[in-house]
Amino acid sequence: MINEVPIILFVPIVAGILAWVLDVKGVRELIGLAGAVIPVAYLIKVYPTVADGKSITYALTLGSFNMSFTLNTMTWYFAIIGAVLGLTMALGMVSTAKSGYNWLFALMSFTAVLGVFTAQDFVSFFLFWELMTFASFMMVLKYNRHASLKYFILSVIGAYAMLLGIALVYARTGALDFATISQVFAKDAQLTGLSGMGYHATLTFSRTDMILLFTFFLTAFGVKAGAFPLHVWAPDAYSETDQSYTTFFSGVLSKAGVYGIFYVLLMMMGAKLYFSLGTFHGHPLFLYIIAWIGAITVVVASFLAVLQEDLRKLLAYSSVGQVGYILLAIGTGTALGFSGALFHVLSHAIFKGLFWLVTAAVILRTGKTRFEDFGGLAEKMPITFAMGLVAVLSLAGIPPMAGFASKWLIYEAAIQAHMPLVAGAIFLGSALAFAYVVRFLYSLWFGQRPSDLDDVKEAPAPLLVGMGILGILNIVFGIAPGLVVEYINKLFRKPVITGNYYKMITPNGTYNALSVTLVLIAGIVIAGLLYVYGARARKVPVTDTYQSGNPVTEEYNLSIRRNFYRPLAEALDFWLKYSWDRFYERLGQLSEDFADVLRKSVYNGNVQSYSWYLAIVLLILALWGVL
Amino acid sequence: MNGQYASLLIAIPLISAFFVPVIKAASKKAVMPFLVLVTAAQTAAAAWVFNEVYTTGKPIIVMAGAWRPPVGINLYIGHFAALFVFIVAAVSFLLSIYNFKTIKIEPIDKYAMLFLLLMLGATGMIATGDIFNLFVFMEITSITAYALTAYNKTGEAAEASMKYMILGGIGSSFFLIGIAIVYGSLGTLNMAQIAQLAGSMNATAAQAGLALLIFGLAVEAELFPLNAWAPDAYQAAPHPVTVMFSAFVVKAGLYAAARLLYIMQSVGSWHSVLKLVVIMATLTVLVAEFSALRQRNVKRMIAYSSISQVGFIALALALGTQAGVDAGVFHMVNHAIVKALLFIAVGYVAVELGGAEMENFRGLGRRMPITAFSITIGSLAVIGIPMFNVFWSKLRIILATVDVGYTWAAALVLIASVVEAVYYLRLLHVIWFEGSGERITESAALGAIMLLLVALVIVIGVYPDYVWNLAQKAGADIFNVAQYIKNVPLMGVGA
Amino acid sequence: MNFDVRLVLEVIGMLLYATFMGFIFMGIERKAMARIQRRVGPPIYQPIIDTLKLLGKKESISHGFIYDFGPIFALGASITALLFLPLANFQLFSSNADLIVVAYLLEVPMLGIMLGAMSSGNPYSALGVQRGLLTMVAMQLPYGLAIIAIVQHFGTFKLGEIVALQQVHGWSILVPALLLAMIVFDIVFQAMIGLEPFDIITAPAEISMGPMLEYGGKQAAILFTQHAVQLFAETAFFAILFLGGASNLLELLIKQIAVLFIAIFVASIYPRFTIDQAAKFFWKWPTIIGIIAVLLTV
Amino acid sequence: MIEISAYYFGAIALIMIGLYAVLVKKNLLKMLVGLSIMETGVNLLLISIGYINGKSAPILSEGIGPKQAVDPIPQALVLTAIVIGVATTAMALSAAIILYEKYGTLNIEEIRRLRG
Amino acid sequence: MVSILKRSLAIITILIIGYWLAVAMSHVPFGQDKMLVGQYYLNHVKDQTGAINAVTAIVVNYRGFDTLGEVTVLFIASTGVGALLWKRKRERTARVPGSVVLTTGTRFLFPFIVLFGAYIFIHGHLTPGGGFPGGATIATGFLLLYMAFTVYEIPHKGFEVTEGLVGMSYVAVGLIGLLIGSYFLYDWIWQTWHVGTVGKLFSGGFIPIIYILIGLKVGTELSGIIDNMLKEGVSGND
Repeated sequence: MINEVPIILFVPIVAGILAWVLDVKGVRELIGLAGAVIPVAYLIKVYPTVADGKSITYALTLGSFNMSFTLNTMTWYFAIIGAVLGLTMALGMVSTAKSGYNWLFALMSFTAVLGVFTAQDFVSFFLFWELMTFASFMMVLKYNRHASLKYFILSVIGAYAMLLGIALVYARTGALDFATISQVFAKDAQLTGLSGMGYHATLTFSRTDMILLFTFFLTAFGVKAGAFPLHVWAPDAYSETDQSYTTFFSGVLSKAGVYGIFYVLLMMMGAKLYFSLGTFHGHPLFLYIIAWIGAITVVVASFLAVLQEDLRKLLAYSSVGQVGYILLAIGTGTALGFSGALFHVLSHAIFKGLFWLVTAAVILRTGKTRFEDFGGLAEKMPITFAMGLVAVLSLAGIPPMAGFASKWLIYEAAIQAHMPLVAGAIFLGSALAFAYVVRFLYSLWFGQRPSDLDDVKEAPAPLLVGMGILGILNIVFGIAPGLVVEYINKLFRKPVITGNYYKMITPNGTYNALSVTLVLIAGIVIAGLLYVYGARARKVPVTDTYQSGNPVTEEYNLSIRRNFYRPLAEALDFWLKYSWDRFYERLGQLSEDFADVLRKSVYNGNVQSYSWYLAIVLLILALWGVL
Repeated sequence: MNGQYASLLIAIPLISAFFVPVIKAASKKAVMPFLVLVTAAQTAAAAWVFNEVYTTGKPIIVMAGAWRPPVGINLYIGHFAALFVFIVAAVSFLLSIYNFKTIKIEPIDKYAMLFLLLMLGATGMIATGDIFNLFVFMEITSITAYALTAYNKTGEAAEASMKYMILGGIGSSFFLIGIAIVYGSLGTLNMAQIAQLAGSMNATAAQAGLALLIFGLAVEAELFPLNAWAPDAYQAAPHPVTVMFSAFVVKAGLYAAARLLYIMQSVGSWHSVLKLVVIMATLTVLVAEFSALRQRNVKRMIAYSSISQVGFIALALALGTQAGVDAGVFHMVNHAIVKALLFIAVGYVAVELGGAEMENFRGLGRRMPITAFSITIGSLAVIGIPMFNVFWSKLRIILATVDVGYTWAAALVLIASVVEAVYYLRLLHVIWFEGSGERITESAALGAIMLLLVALVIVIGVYPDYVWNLAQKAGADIFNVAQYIKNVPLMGVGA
Repeated sequence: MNFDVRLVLEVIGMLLYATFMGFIFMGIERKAMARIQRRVGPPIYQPIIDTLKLLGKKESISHGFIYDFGPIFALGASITALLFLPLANFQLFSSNADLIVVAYLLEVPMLGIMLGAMSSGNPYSALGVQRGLLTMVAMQLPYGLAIIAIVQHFGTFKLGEIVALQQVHGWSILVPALLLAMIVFDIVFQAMIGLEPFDIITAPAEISMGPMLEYGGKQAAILFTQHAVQLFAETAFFAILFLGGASNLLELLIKQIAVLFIAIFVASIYPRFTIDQAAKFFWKWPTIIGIIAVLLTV
Repeated sequence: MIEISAYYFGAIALIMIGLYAVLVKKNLLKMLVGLSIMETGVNLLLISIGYINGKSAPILSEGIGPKQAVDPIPQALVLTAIVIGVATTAMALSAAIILYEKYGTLNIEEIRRLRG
Repeated sequence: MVSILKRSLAIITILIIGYWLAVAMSHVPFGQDKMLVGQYYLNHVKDQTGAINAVTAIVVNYRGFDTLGEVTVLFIASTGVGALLWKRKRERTARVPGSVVLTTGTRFLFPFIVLFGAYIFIHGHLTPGGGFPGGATIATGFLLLYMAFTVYEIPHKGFEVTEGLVGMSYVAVGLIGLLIGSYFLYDWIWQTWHVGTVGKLFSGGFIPIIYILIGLKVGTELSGIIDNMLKEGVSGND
């Protein structure tokens, strides 16, 4: 039976393969774009169904594994985020992708992500998970071997950890589909709860099992989400690829990890984990761990983002940090926190997607990536700049933007959950976010323009369309966060956050986006009146500035392009000495050396040694037989 | 045709091998085409047998000389054997075409004979139902392998061959001791009857016998640390021979080991033996993958990878569960296809560019696109990327392994798999994104072969059900010993 | 939202009052500083005069749209922040936004100033921007902790409720934990209103007023106005959080001036930190005190 | 201590002597000789399994009925095993010839081009 | 030092392994009747195969597959040796001619050796021996020729073709069985027609035929191996 689900799932990859096989300029773009539009269209088409709480399922059997994919309230939410980002990615790639290769793997990861989001059993989940890793890896491999390998190794470690977890679940329950497994976990959780009260029951999963499972799955999802300390792949991988693709890569792929944590760790085995692992200061221990991982991720990644000298790296670290917010929100363990997390999934996707599209446009037009090479592009690419500004406002959490709405929820959730230090991390993180987006603004758009950027043109139309979509979404969801919140409430089947389209009311707080917007506009109008009242302004070039009386020539570089945040680095010099990245590199180096030693000493080429190996095995057999 | 015609599987290669000197006397050029013909015939016969076994669902018992087992030797062409005999034949057929391009060293007629006999040996090992006959076929296989390893007649080749011979010699001697113990205790050599009577053996003797049998086969099956010969032999052997080693020679050894393991399962210390094999298999995977990591010679690298995959298979087979055996068989099939693909492609590169050193692979994507593409698909499949066949079998193996409780083994082999991914991906980067060179015209026939295998990899990857069903049946064939005993028409001698 | 004439009038009145008082605060600041330094100092209304003068300038320069938009945006945002505070008996829009929103809104003007400063292309401005942001980064952690302590203590984010609770149970600073929070907040406050030892952002003698450097004429006037509004809002914020809010404007004004004087005294005692010193400082004592405060209120 | 027949003992001793040669001797040919000795030992072991006290060779000419003969199977097996041994040795020796040609030595520690 | 250590380690190792084997073998009692299938052979060998040498009957008839494999192994050895020692041009390099005694003796003995070999394999089903010993004996004859005469070479081509044809014949005999009796290696001579009387030369079904083939094959193959090993490549080649 063919329904919407397989179409949504498989159209992108088919389109990708077609685009790759044909590989004719013009045709492949059309096919690719079609492959990205169709899922969005179909997802919108099924919205009424899923909004009603019904679900659409597609099942198939592959390798005698029963696989099923479902679009329901939960999965649709993630799927639509993925699909919209995918669409904008495709729009971007029309301009930036130079070969069918990019289309193939970009669209392959599109399919894979949708597969991960809709899968209802561990096999298809794992399958698409691997496919997603692989496709994104191939996108990076083309640009940078080292980065891609780092990404792949960590991802594969994660995936294999997940595989172990899956195998463990399978070994205990004999099932691979989510429904059955959830039931088993739920029942087991009850029993565990009872046994805590002195009632003895045989448990399907022991405490050790749960610790193992938690570790396995957390590793798996943590890698993909880029959680500390498994984040080291992200900055390199996000930056070393087609930047249009990064829209999707950072906007959606990292959400797969979040989705996994949300779905598997929380919804599936949350109760069981809670009973098995116990609590810490009243918080379920496992959530507490997740929250702290999130908090540390936020802080570390944001600090590093501030200190970057490369545009892509900055955004990459920022992505890592933003995903930290989501983890942190999940870790609060309250419905409010989950809502915040889900909302932030959406808003991070749209503002970070927008950021990357802007970056793609800038890099496409200038061919540069380092801050020191940029400057004054606002005049040359005004629309792109405007979109960049929207993204900046949203990321920095300036009120009437989507980014603020979700962040606000996370603040409220974290503080209400009585996780003050974690909440403190958010404050720090958002200040840092402020700092790094300003860096983005200053270095790219303002200041003196290097002369070689004088003939830069505005971004190509498809990219602008893509940016436009995301920009509008940022504003719409910012002013009317209720649109999202209402949907999220459906997920919980109860109103977690009340209010209307414009107003969000949590138990202890309120935020009326519309009134803030209106007041802000009013304020700006008042200020504008003041401005208009004043005398006319005369436009002067950027270089015509106060320089303590020194005349400056055109060639003289007035912008601070390098080491903008040097003082911060100085303040942090103690901490910057340590780097997980270097730690992993060294670990990798060590294992390679180990491999060398092993290889050279085991396979030493002397057949007599080899005979000894045989003799030793015989000896072991003999000892075992005799003793 | 009645089932006894399955004996053609033995007869065809044998009579053809004997025919080669006659042909050579007539025309030396005819030898290679003759090889194609014979392997095609063998493939046809194997296909017929395969079809027969899988449609009737009953194994074919070939009774030589009309003697019913255990008096006579029987071939037991069950689901597994039918499947693998077909794979052996088909791979050989592809290789017989590959030979044209890769075998330039004289004497080609001898090569052709050995080639056929290697195929024969593997076929026999897989098909036989008699433990001593297994030894004979094992020796046919390994002696042919010794000869073929040294065929290039370079110092390296002779060295590799010599290592193989010494280790193989020790292994086969101890295997024979195992046979002696088993025969001395039971008075029969027929596997089905051994399975029937195994429980009655003296525990100590049975333990030693089983251990020695497995030890002997483990040398052939490349389990660490008995596999030290393997990388050398893989590297030094002519390219088609390497393909054969990896695609089915080692599989025959594995199968034999698994078969013996399971028919002896009523032996008291069976579980400890299984555990031992699991440990060895895990070590095999680990050591081989780490050894491959910094390898500069691609052929050797893939050889290590092949060994590690064999470790995977051995692990699965030694789990002692139906699921494990099924997964192992599935992996055998997949591995045969993938490694055939990889070795064919790498060998072709080595022939065209004068060696399998990593440097020669720089810019291969531009120089030999089809070959490079094949290597790419093969590598990705081995790593376990979804939509390629190995993914499914690896998944099955891990599920089965953890199911039995060997989580540590699963974890270790997965770590090794990470290492595997690293070196394959490095290779891919070298192929596609480094260096460049002028385009080389690729042979159409070889291109077709490689693309055929690529297609298989992808088809199985996308639709694994068919092969998985085959593997399940074949796995049941190995695992279900009671059925095995029932299938063999034992006459009531002594029992 | 229904059009509410009374609300509109309140808003307009409050804006005028706040702007005026803000200028006066600025004047007080200069005057008090001068007195402490044994100077005469300008009259208290001097800022108003300054601003009017700037506004009356015949010509001003512009470096582009963003250069002009920055100050406007900043002023707009300051006004917004102000209007969401419950100022004494005037609730204004405060029921529509809570503590977190206001805390954020109070930072938004910074972005406007930065935008304008950056687009001016003057390296001193850029340095000012950098310093401003780093100060913000540095102070945000203790600032956040102080706010968290408040929220945890009162169990609500709504400013109105916080004020109401203080009126019932006494001022925040009477609670030991919140006293600590207040200390932290007060340190941060120095940075918020840009006074020593954290006047790194403008640092007149070093980087010639930093972000404001390029501005003259009406843009400067707007920025002055913005500063006035911001000063008023921030002092009010302080009063609301820790000093029990106010039931009428006079009470509020007294508390605001008290806050202001504390700030002035602190500012006149301590010399300016360098930026990395500031960061290290903020991450040491205020943070530790803040952590103690939040842990006490959990 | 275990009871073990002298024939078995002899056979096992031969096998072990062969193994010792393989493990210790540096000369390739000596190792091959060791292998051969092992094979011989195994063959001896195999054939001694078939022996039955007081019975004669399994050639059923006059006076020897089915009850008077020893087990014929091990003998048949050994026949095969011997041939296989010969074949292995022949192969090994020709490989050794090549090795000597190419390396100029039969010292096993110098024949180590393939390693790692 | 290292050598002593290695030696002692080796000795300890083999002692332990040997002990283990001995323990295992001690459970396989020596000299006792452990026959299962063996007894069946002894009971039925005469009427089922027409041979009185049970070993031969087993080797050729009951376990014909083994023997086929065995022949193959030898064939492989000969082919393999041929392949490995192949040179484009090879010559015998013996310098010292055989003494008069040797040459004369060889000339005199060679026919008898061959004859004796032939006798052995023809009577395989009656007396100890058979194709393999017979063939080996014949090969000894050729070895003698090689030792006696510095220039002697076997007729390679003929030998190789014979080797092949004989092998094919063996398989063909098996295949005829498949056609006639519908079993591979079916003893169509004895089982279908019961040719000959037990205990006489003309008996034993296809055993004599196969042994003749094997004898020829082994003879030629071993001679071939001898030939290959004795010759060396002429310099300048490969």
